[in-house]
Amino acid sequence: MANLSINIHKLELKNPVMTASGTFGNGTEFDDFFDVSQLGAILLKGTTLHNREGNEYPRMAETPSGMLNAVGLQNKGIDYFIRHIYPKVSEYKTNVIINVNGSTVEEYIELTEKVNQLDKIPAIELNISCPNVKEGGMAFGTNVKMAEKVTREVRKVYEKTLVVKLSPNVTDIAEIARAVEAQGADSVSLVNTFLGMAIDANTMKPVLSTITGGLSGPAIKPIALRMVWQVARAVKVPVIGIGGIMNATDAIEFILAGASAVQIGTANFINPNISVDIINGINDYMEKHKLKSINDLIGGLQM
Amino acid sequence: MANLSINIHKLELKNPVMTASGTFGNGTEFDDFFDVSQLGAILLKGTTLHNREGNEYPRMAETPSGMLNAVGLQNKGIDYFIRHIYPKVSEYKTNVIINVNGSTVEEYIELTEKVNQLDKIPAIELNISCPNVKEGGMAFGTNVKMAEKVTREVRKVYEKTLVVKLSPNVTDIAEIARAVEAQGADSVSLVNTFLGMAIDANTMKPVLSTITGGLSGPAIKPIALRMVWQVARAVKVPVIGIGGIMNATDAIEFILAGASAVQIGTANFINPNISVDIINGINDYMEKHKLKSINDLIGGLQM
Amino acid sequence: MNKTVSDLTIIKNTRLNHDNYLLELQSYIKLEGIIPGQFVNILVSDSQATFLRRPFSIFEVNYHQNSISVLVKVVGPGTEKLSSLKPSDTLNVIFPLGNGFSMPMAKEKILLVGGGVGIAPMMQMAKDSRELGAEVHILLGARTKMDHILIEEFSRFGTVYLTSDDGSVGVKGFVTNHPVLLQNNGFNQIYCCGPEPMMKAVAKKAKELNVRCEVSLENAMACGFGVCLCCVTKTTGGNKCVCTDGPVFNINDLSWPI
Amino acid sequence: MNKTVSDLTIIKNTRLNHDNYLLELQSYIKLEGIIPGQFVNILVSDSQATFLRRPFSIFEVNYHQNSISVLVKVVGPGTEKLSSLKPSDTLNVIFPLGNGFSMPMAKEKILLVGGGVGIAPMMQMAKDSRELGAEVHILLGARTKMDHILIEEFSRFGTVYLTSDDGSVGVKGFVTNHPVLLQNNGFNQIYCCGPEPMMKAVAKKAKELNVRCEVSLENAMACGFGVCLCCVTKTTGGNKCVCTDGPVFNINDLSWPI
Ligand SMILES: Cc1cc2nc3c(=O)[nH]c(=O)nc-3n(C[C@H](O)[C@H](O)[C@H](O)COP(=O)(O)OP(=O)(O)OC[C@H]3O[C@@H](n4cnc5c(N)ncnc54)[C@H](O)[C@@H]3O)c2cc1C
Ligand SMILES: Cc1cc2nc3c(=O)[nH]c(=O)nc-3n(C[C@H](O)[C@H](O)[C@H](O)COP(=O)(O)OP(=O)(O)OC[C@H]3O[C@@H](n4cnc5c(N)ncnc54)[C@H](O)[C@@H]3O)c2cc1C
Ligand SMILES: Cc1cc2nc3c(=O)[nH]c(=O)nc-3n(C[C@H](O)[C@H](O)[C@H](O)COP(=O)(O)O)c2cc1C
Ligand SMILES: Cc1cc2nc3c(=O)[nH]c(=O)nc-3n(C[C@H](O)[C@H](O)[C@H](O)COP(=O)(O)O)c2cc1C
Ligand code: FES
Ligand code: FES
Repeated sequence: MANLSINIHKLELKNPVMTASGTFGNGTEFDDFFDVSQLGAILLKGTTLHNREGNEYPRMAETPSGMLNAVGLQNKGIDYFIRHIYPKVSEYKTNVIINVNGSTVEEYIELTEKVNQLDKIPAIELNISCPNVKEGGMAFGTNVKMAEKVTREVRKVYEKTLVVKLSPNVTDIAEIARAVEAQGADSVSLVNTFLGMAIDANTMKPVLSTITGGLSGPAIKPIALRMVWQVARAVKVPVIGIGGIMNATDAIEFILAGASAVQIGTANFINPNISVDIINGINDYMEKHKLKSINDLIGGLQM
Repeated sequence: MANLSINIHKLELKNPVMTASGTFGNGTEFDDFFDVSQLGAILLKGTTLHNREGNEYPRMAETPSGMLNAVGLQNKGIDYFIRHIYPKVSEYKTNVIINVNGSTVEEYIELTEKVNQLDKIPAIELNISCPNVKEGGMAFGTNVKMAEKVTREVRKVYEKTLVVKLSPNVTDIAEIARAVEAQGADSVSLVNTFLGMAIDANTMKPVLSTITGGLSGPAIKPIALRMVWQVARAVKVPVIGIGGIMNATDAIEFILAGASAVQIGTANFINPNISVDIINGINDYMEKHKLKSINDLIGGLQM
Repeated sequence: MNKTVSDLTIIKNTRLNHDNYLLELQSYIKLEGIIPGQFVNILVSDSQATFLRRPFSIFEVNYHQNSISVLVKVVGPGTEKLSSLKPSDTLNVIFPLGNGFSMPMAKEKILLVGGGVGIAPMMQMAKDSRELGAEVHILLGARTKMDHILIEEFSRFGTVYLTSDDGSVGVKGFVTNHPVLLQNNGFNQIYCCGPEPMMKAVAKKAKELNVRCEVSLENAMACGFGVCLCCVTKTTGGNKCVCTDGPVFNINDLSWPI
Repeated sequence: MNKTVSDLTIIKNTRLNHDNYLLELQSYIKLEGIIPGQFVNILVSDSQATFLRRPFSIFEVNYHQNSISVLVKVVGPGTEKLSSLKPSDTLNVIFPLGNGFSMPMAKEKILLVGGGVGIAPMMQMAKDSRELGAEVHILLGARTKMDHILIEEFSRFGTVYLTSDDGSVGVKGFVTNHPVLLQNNGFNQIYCCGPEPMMKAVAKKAKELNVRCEVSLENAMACGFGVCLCCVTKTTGGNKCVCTDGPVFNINDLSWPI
C-alpha cells in the first residue's frame, strides 16, 4: 500500500479522494453501498442559512458525456442540519466538510459562524460559484473584488481550514485564485459547474425550468484539468481538482496537473462505489510506477 | 421545400448551414464526398499574412465527446492562397468566407486589405479567438478593449460583411459581443474552442505538444448554446451559432436559441457529408412543424 | 433488501410488440422483500448517447429463480440498446430503489390503472395483492389494440378492463372514460401509473369518489438514490425526491391542482 | 478510386491470436485501384469512449468478392469493440485514404519490413508486388513467438524472415538485428511499417546501405482526409499531413535525424 495521506492546511486526509458537494447527499445515502469513512473527506450538499426549496422541476438535462443541473441549493438550512444531520455524519471516521452558500456576504458570515461551532466539521468549502441561484452564488466567483471580499470576511470569523470553491465561468481563473489566496484561503477547489443550456427541439422549449444550468461530467474534464494546472502554478496553497473525474486515471491526471486532492461529483450518480474504486486505482498506479507517497505524484507532470 | 434562405448583413445564404473554419480545409477536400455548393457558405481554414508551420505534433487529443486541437493556424499565407487556392474555390456556387488571423492589429489590417481585393470573397470572419497561437489570437477575444480595437481598425478597411468570431473563454461573452457590434461588426459567430488540456497518465506527460489546446465537439454544446442564447439577446446583428453541432436537431437548437445561421465543425471529421444532411434535416423539421421560413425558427425558443 | 450495485445477466429478452420488450435478469445477490412499485436503475454501457443510468419499474420478481424482469418501451437510444440485448449479456443495475406501493389488506377491493408503459409496476402489484387476498381489478389504457400487451398475464391476477384511444379494443377513450372508474364500484384503493395527464385525471376521479389513491411518478432522474435532488416533485411537505420519497405518492401529498 | 463514406458489412471476423483479429468487410461500392499502404477510417459507433474514427491499413483487397480486410490489434476501447463484432454487423467506413506505397518494377528485389501490427499494410503490398514481378522478401518482427501471426500467408508471396525480442522464434532482437537487413543483399527498395523507433532504425540502415526506403507512419488522426491538420509530420517541405501526403513517405523527405 502506497502512502496516500496528504494534508490540506490543517486538514488531514488519509487519501486525496473526496466527494463533491451536491453529488453525495449527506453521505448517509451511500451507507448501503460502502463505508464512506474510507474516503479522504466527504463534502456535504450545499448548505444555506435558511431552508431553500431550490428551483422548479425539471432540474436536469442529460448532455453528451455530461449533465446539466439546476437544483438551486435545495436544503433545509443550517439549523435543521445541526439538529438532524450533524449527529449522524459526525459519526463518520473521515473529514466531513460543509459547503457554505449565501446570497450576501452577511449570510456567508452568519452561516460560517454557526458551522464554526461544530467540533466535528474540520473545514468549510466556501461556494462562490453556484450557477443556479438568482442571488449571490456565481456572482461572487466571477468578480475578483467580490471574491476577495467574501473570502476576507469569512476568514475573519473562521479559523479552521477554509477552502474556496471557484467558478470556471471566468476569463482568468488564476487571477481569482490568487485573489482569494491573498485574502486568506487555505486552499482552492475547482471547478464548479459551467453555465450551460439545453433545448428540446420538439417542444421548442428549454429543458430546465431555469433555462440555464450547471454542466458537469466528463465533457468538462479537459477544461477543468487546464484550469487546475493553471491555478496550481499560480498559487501556493493546495489545490483540489474537480470536474468530470470518472475513474482513477482521470484523478491521477488532475494530481499530475498539480491537485493535492480531488473531488468526485457526477460519477457518483453512475457508480455509487466509484470513489473507493478510485482510491484503490490510485494506489495501484502508484505501486506500478513505484511511487511511495502521493506527494511524489502531485504536480508530477513532465514537460 | 421550406424557405431556408437567410441574409447575414449583405451576405445572402441559400440556407443557414456553413462549415466552421479549420474543419473544412479549403472545401476542395470534400469534392469526393458531395457538392459543397449546396451549403449556405464555407469558411476556409484560418489564414494569416505569412506562411505558418503551426505547432509541433502531437496536435490532437480525443476527449469524452470531443477533441482538443493545437494546430496553431498552419497555412501557407494569403499570397499563396490568392495564387493557388482562390482560383479553385471561387468556382463554388456558394459563399466562400476567409477566416482572418493576425498577431497584431496591423497584421489583421494588412491581411484584410488583401482579402478585400478578392471579388469572390463576400465576407470575412475575424478570428479573435484562436487559443493555439502564442501571440494575438485569443488575447484579442478575451479583452474588451482589444476586441474593440481590432474590430474598429478592420472595419475601416473592409466594406463587405464583417463577422467577428468570439472566444468562449470569457466571463461575459455578451459584453464582448456588444463591444464588437458597437465597433461595426455585421455579425458575430460563436463559439471558438475552449482552452483545455489532456494528460497521458502513463507517460505523465501532456498529450499535446503545446500542453493546452482547443476543445471542440458535442462536449461543449451546452455551454456554446447558452452563450449563443445570451449573445442573441444582447446584440441586434445576426448571430452565427457554433459548437458541437452533430446533427440537424443540434443545429435547430442553436437557431431556436437565436442563431441566424450555424457552423458545423468537428462533425465534418466524423461524417464528411454531415453538413448537407443537416440542411435536409432542418428542412424536414420545418415541414413537420409547418414553418415556412427559417425566420420563423430563429430565436423561436418558447419560454 | 438493501440497495446494491450489481451485474445482472439477461436470461431472456422477449419482444412483446413493435416497441415493447420484456427483459428477464438473473441476480447473483439474493433477492428479498422487493415491494411492487420499486424500480431499478440500469447502466446502458456501450452507447454514446446515454451517459446517465435509465430507470425502469420492477415488472416481476421471481424469488424462486432469483430473477427480476423489466418491461422496456423503446423511446430513445437507451431503450433501443436494451431492446437489442441477448441472453448472457450482462447489465449493471442499482436496485431496489424507491418506496413502492402501500399494499392492500385481505378482502380489500382495489383498482390498478396502467397507461402505456405505466402498466409496468402493476404486474407485481397485481400478483402480490392477489396473494394478500385482495380483490384485484386492472384497468389498462393504450393508444390502439396493437399497443395493448400482456392482457392475458394480467388476467391471471384479476379482472382486466381495457380502453384504447381509437376504440380498437375495449372502451374508446382514456382510462377515465371507462365505467369501472366512472361509477363508484366500492374500491378501497386505486393505484395508478402512466403519463402525467392520465394520472392527474385518475387522481381527480379518485378524489371525487373519495377513494384512497396512489400514483407512481416518472420524473427524470440523474442518480436514482436521493443524492442529486434533480427528480423532485412538489408535495405538501415541500419538494420531495421521486426516487426515494417516491416514485409512489399518495395523491393527497402531492401539490397537484386536482 | 474516389474517397467514399460507406456502410460495409462484416463477412468474417477471425481471431488470429490473443490480441489480433482479421475483419473482412463487404463493400457495396465497386472497389477499384486500391494501392497497398492506403487505409480506411472506421466509425466505432455504440462506444462511449470513441468519438473519432479509427484508422486501419488495408490488409487485403479481394476485387473478386468486392471486399477488403483489416487487421485489428486490440489496444483500447475502439479496437476492443471492433474485435467483438460479428458477421452481418455493419461498419461505417471512409476509404480509400492516403497515398500508398510506390510500387516496385518487375525484377526488382524488395524487402518489406513489418513490426507488430505494422505488418498490416504489407500483405497487399507483398501480393501486388509479386504480381508485378518483383522478388519479394518479408521481414517480420514481434515480441515473442506467440505474437507472430500470418507467417504462412505472407510466405505465399515471398521469402519470410522472422525476429523476436526474446528469441522464441527467428533471430533474437529487433528487425535491424536480422542478417537480411544487416548485409547488403542487393535490395532495390525497402518498405517499412511498425513502431516509430523501429522505422527509424530501418531507415537508418537503408540509408547506410543506400537503398531507397519508404515508411508508413501512424500519426494520430482526427479526420483522415486532410482537413484538420492534426496528423502532421515534419518533412523537408514543411509540415505535411500523414493522412493525405502519407501515410507512406520516402525517408529522404522526412526530417528524421538519421
Ligand atoms: C421511476 C421510473 C420508472 C420507469 N419505469 C419504466 C418502465 O418500467 N418501462 C419503461 O419502458 N420506461 C420506464 N421509465 C421511463 C424510462 O426510464 C425512459 O423511457 C428511459 O430512460 C428513456 O431512455 P432512452 O435513452 O431510451 O430515451 P431518452 O433519449 O432518454 O428519452 C427519449 C424521450 O423520452 C423522454 N423521457 C425520457 N425519460 C423520461 C422521463 N423520466 N420522464 C419524461 N420523459 C422522459 C425524453 O425527454 C425524450 O423525449 C421509468 C422512468 C422512471 C423515472
Ligand atoms: C494510417 C494508420 C493505419 C493504421 N493501421 C492499423 C492497422 O492496420 N491495424 C491496427 O491494429 N492498428 C492500426 N493503426 C492504429 C489504430 O488506428 C489504433 O490502434 C486505434 O485507433 C486505437 O483505437 P482504440 O480505441 O482501440 O485505442 P485508443 O484508446 O485510441 O488508444 C490506445 C492506446 O494506443 C495509443 N494510440 C492510438 N492510436 C495511436 C496512433 N495513431 N499513434 C500512436 N499511438 C496511438 C493511444 O495513445 C493509447 O495509448 C493505424 C493507425 C494509422 C494512423
Ligand atoms: C446535481 C448537482 C448538484 C450540485 N450541487 C452543488 C452544491 O450544492 N455546491 C457546490 O459547491 N457544488 C455543487 N455541484 C457541483 C459539484 O460539486 C462539482 O463541482 C461539479 O459537478 C463538477 O464535478 P463533476 O464533473 O465531477 O460532477 C453540484 C453538481 C451537481 C451535478
Ligand atoms: C482542428 C481544428 C482546427 C480549427 N481551426 C480554426 C481556425 O483556423 N480558425 C477558427 O476560427 N476556428 C478554428 N477552429 C474552431 C472551429 O471553427 C469551431 O469554432 C470549433 O471547433 C467549435 O465547433 P465544433 O464543436 O462544431 O467543432 C478549429 C477547430 C478544430 C477542431
Ligand atoms: S434522481 Fe437523484 S435525487 Fe432523485
Ligand atoms: S487526420 Fe486530419 S488532416 Fe490528417
